[in-house]
Amino acid sequence: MHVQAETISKKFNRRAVFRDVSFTVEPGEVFGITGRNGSGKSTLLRIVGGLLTPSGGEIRYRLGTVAVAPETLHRSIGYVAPYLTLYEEFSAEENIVLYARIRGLRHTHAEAQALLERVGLPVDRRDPIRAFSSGMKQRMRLVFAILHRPPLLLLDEPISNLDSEGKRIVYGIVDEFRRHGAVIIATNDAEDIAQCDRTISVEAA
Amino acid sequence: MKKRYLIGGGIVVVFLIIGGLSFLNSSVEYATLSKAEESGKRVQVTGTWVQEMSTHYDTENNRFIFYMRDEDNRVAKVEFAGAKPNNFDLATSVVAKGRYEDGMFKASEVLTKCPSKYEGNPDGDHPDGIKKSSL
Amino acid sequence: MIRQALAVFRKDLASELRTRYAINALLMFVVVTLAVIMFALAGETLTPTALTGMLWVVMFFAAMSGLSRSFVAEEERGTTMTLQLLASPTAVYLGKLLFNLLLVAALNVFIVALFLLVMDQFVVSQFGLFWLVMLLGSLGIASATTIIAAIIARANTKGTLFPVLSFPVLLPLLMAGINATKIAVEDVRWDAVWPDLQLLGSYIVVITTVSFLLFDFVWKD
Amino acid sequence: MWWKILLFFWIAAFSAIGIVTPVAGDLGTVGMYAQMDAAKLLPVKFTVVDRGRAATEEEGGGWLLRGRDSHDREADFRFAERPADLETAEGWLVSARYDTQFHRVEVAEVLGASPAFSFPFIPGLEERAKIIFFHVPMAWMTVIAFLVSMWYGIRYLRKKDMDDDFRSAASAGLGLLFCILGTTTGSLWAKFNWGSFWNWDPRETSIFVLLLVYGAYFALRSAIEIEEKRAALSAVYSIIAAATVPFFVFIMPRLMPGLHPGSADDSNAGPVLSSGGMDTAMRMVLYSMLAGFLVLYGWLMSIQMRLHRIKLRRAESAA
Repeated sequence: MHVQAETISKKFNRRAVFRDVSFTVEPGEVFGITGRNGSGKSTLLRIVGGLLTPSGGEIRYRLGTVAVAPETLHRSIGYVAPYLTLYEEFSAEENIVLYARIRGLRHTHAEAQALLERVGLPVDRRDPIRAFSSGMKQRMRLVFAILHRPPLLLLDEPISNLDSEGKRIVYGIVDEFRRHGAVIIATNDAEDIAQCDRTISVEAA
Repeated sequence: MKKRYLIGGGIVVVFLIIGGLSFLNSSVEYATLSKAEESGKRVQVTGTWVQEMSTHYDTENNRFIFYMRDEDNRVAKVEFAGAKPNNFDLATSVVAKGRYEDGMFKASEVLTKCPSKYEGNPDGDHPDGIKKSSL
Repeated sequence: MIRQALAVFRKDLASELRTRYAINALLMFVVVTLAVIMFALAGETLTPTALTGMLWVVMFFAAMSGLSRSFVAEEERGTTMTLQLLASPTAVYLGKLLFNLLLVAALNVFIVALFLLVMDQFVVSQFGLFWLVMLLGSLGIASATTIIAAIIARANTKGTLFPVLSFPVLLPLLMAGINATKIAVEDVRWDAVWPDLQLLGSYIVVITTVSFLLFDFVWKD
Repeated sequence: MWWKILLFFWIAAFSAIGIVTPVAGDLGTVGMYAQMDAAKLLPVKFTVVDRGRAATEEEGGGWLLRGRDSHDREADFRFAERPADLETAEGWLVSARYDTQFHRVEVAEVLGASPAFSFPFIPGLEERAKIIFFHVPMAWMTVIAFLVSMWYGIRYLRKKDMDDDFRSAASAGLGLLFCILGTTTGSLWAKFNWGSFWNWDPRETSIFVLLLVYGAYFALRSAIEIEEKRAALSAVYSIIAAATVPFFVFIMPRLMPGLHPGSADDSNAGPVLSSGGMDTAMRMVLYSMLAGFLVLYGWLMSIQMRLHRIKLRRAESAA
């Protein structure tokens, strides 16, 4: 996935969060967004993910030579963030079935089990996600993001709440999806930054 | 994207018109005197005042009595709990609200509808003393 | 697209069946409202037409207390973003519309059944027409309230705002629906109901099309 | 600057003309009332045909002269005494009634000599007919402001310019003001002319729905804190409302019987739209008032915009 952001700015209640941010992410790249707390890292990531409309500027997405329309963008994006809440009344496998069905993918029990194993979650847990610990919820968010094998992975502080094993899983996924498409990480963590090929710093305007 | 809004807008306009046309076919139901008598409910009857029959104001009970003709041409005595309404003599039609009881329509409210023509009175019957001038 | 919408619908249905936020409260709401009406009317004989008006009042307020649930629940649980990442706005809108339609239809069937059961004076002369009007009414209520629920889910005072915003938009539907139901109840001429059915039909098409076109602006920040 | 002064004088002058211009009947009205309510005194305007003579004792004394009304009808008028400016006046506006015994018009009071300009006397409406100069423009502005608000809402959704959202809200605010004014004037008038403050006449229903829509619009705006979100959602709501409101505003009041002019049981389409049915002088004043209100609305909108810009600049310099 090729992402080109041109002079992006965002205002809330006429107060600028950031102004004129431009960058390009090439396929095969891990791109880092850094910045102080409140500088608008998450806001920028949401804009890249098509969840927020920028106040100014434009982002273009390209898969190979084909431009991706905003209406179908959600199919090409995997998103992990601490503020992402999953359907907590359902169990882990029910959530997977749900995502696959809404995305129009075929799914099997074995595939779901494999995914859960991959992120290190117990595969036979029947209880709802509500009962999960924060680290387990973070692992479940990884499942949510990689289920449809998106060409663009957006990670907002991906290792928060995770133990060392969890971190290893995250970096494994980053490595895999770099080959598969592109990864953008919004973070201030040194370990995360070490994974990135390039970084950009967002400063409050 | 643009096409989507054009098509949608077109559908909306067409169906707004279809919906609007439905009013043309609707026969809005008035309660008539017969219906009022039959049901005994509080209803709203539209009709005209029968000028040929006497009107009467009962000062003691504060009742105004007149006769009205409804849409089915039925005439009934109307007893209005109040003084003679404003512009009663001039109303093109009257709306009486109340119920049919004891062989008459007992109205708690009488509304008078006035002519909507905002111009003078050019013609009509003139008393003998008024003559068209022979210019 | 349709399959995704159905998946969103199934998700809402499964979620509702599991948590039973709306269903239990709504059933109790209907029972309580009917109890209040019966209590207030104890001994009074009411005509079927007056009861028709009351039936629509119950239907309106039941819809007002339940139909904002589908969107408000996503907002309250914080899953709006999850759903935005999962499905296109069109699929979300259609799925929620379908869910609201099922909810309001089930609710209306329940209300009517209770009404027929406890109100002796409520006698329907033309059941075919009556159910047709109920179906159209449910369709109209569902399509108008779905977009308004999506709007108010983003506001601060969700609960009180819903009926305030819905009432003016629903008024044409209520007027035509009440009128048509009265005709079905009273058994006057069949053809007298045509204008009302025409109005109900065009209302449903207009409001659904407008909602469909505008949902993107409501759903995406 | 000049146009604001002009606007002020325009509205003031036509309000004054609307209020001050006497309502005067003709011989047709006097004759009509003679059969219904013989005691009622009506304003009548006529021109002098014959300056007449002193009436004899049998004729009741006073002065008798012959007058002609605007429809070329003639009758005898009896003044209680010889009118003061008998020699100079070309006609009179008098308060009079028709005497069916002597077949002449009995003048009770002289209201003015040589009257130039008057509105027709409309039986049943009389002086109350003048509400049309104020009430109708207010009702029009209510609808126009709503449509403008929706228009800027659509523009906001297309261009995401916060100024468009402000224009939309400002227009809705003015619309709400005109809506309240129109409803109050109409309701007060209805009490005196129709007999009750509110009767769910189709037109009354339509303005009630508009009032609800405006109320809901502002309730929604006050409940959303993020400006961009507020702009988008209130724009969407005004479009949805606009899709349902035409039933009430444009269609129902014309096709259903009601008390307002232009209803289904009326012979014409109401005073503003139909070509006939309204006196030329009244029509001129009404159209002038409509134009004046329209410009007034535009001016108020531009004041709101300027105020908005000043507030923005102050907020910026404070930050």
